[in-house]
Amino acid sequence: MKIRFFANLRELLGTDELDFADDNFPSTVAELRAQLRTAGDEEFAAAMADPNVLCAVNQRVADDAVSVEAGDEVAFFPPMTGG
Amino acid sequence: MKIRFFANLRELLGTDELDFADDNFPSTVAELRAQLRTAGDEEFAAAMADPNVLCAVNQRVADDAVSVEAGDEVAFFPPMTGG
Amino acid sequence: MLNVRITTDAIDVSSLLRTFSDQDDNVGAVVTFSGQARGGSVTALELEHYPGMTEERIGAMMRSAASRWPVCAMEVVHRVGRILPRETIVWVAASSAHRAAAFSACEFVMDYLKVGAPLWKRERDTGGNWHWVQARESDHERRNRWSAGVRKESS
Amino acid sequence: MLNVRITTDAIDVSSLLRTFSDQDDNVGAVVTFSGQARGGSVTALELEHYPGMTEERIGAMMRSAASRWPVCAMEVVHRVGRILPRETIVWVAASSAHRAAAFSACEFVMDYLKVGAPLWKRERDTGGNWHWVQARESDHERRNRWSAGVRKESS
Repeated sequence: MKIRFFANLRELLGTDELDFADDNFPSTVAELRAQLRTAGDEEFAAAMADPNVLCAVNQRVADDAVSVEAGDEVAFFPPMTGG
Repeated sequence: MKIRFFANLRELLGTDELDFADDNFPSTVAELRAQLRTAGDEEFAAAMADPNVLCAVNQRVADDAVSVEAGDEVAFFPPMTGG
Repeated sequence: MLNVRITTDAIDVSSLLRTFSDQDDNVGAVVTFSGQARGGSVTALELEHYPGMTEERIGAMMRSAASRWPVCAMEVVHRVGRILPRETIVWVAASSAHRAAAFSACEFVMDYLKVGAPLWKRERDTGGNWHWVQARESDHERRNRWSAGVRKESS
Repeated sequence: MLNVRITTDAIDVSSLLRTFSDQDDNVGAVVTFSGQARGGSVTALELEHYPGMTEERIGAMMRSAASRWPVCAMEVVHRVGRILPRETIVWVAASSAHRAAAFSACEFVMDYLKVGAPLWKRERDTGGNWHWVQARESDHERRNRWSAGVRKESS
């Protein structure tokens, strides 16, 4: 299953998506956050640890308690700054 | 001295300005209102008696107590409905 | 820069926006309002104004807005004379570094203009008869919001 | 009619206003917002977005606005990619029978878009270095006004 990253997280990770083994699921947003810290370097880990980093599950912003199943579309990104 | 009228007052009076003898001044907005009721027909008198009719002295809306001198620019009109 | 114009010509909002938006580097937000004649039971409008006083009053409203919010530029164009359905009656534009000031200044001027600029409107009904439009209490209420310090959300 | 579009092309607000204003007889008011890149210490912007989710979120904001106020039509066009000073970043338009609804709906969508649509901005400084723009607390405060029932006047 792929997990998408945007903005500074994408930049720090050096890619806009990560393949994540399906046997990591079902999981929760909180668990994914913790696991993903080791997906990049220290700077990426620090960025992911920022409590302001948002998660979207199936294109809806989801808090830490939301459960994630294989097949869901999951993305992490910093606070939005459009407009 | 000329006094100007707009909108329904102009229409009821049949003209957009009235010549008013300079020896009627100095006066007040209240006195002018009263005198002008006889300047047209009964319908005009009724329209002028409407307390919502506004007066502008030198292009500023002026209440009844404001004094008017010969040479001032005076106008009467209903509530404004632009835009 | 504050600009007001009264015209009997048709108002081309698209062209006005092009000109108005072409400003300096400090502009981050442009808010515009166009009021246009509705159709249905009204077949035409006729707008009458007090030349000179209209421009002066609208100018004063824009100066008041510019003293309350940091606007870069404001513009009002108001049409008078015969106006048909879908044609534009009035255009108000405000620019600022940030959107809050532009929104507030534009709406403020429009709210004041409705009740405080010497313009009068009459409508022609489907029978061809003309009727003077009566001032609406709700327009006065909207204007008065601005002096109350708190702007109630419109519903 | 609610319409949203994300584009890498330059936004021509004048052309958008021409098309948007050409509507039915019930429209009495059109309010537009254009956000444009300021110059000065910023030499370029780059906008990144989450394709699909951006359109969905902005669509939801417009539907929410349309349920709160009687709007005739709304439109949002947001540019992404490289944007230079004076170029338009975002366009929001709202039409209604009366101005109050058009003003509120336009400002509501813009306030929600700033904090709730998955778009991210970075700026290039005069030295050529890029910096991610940080979310501003004031933008969250503006969004939250809409759920408080009372809209404080912006100062």
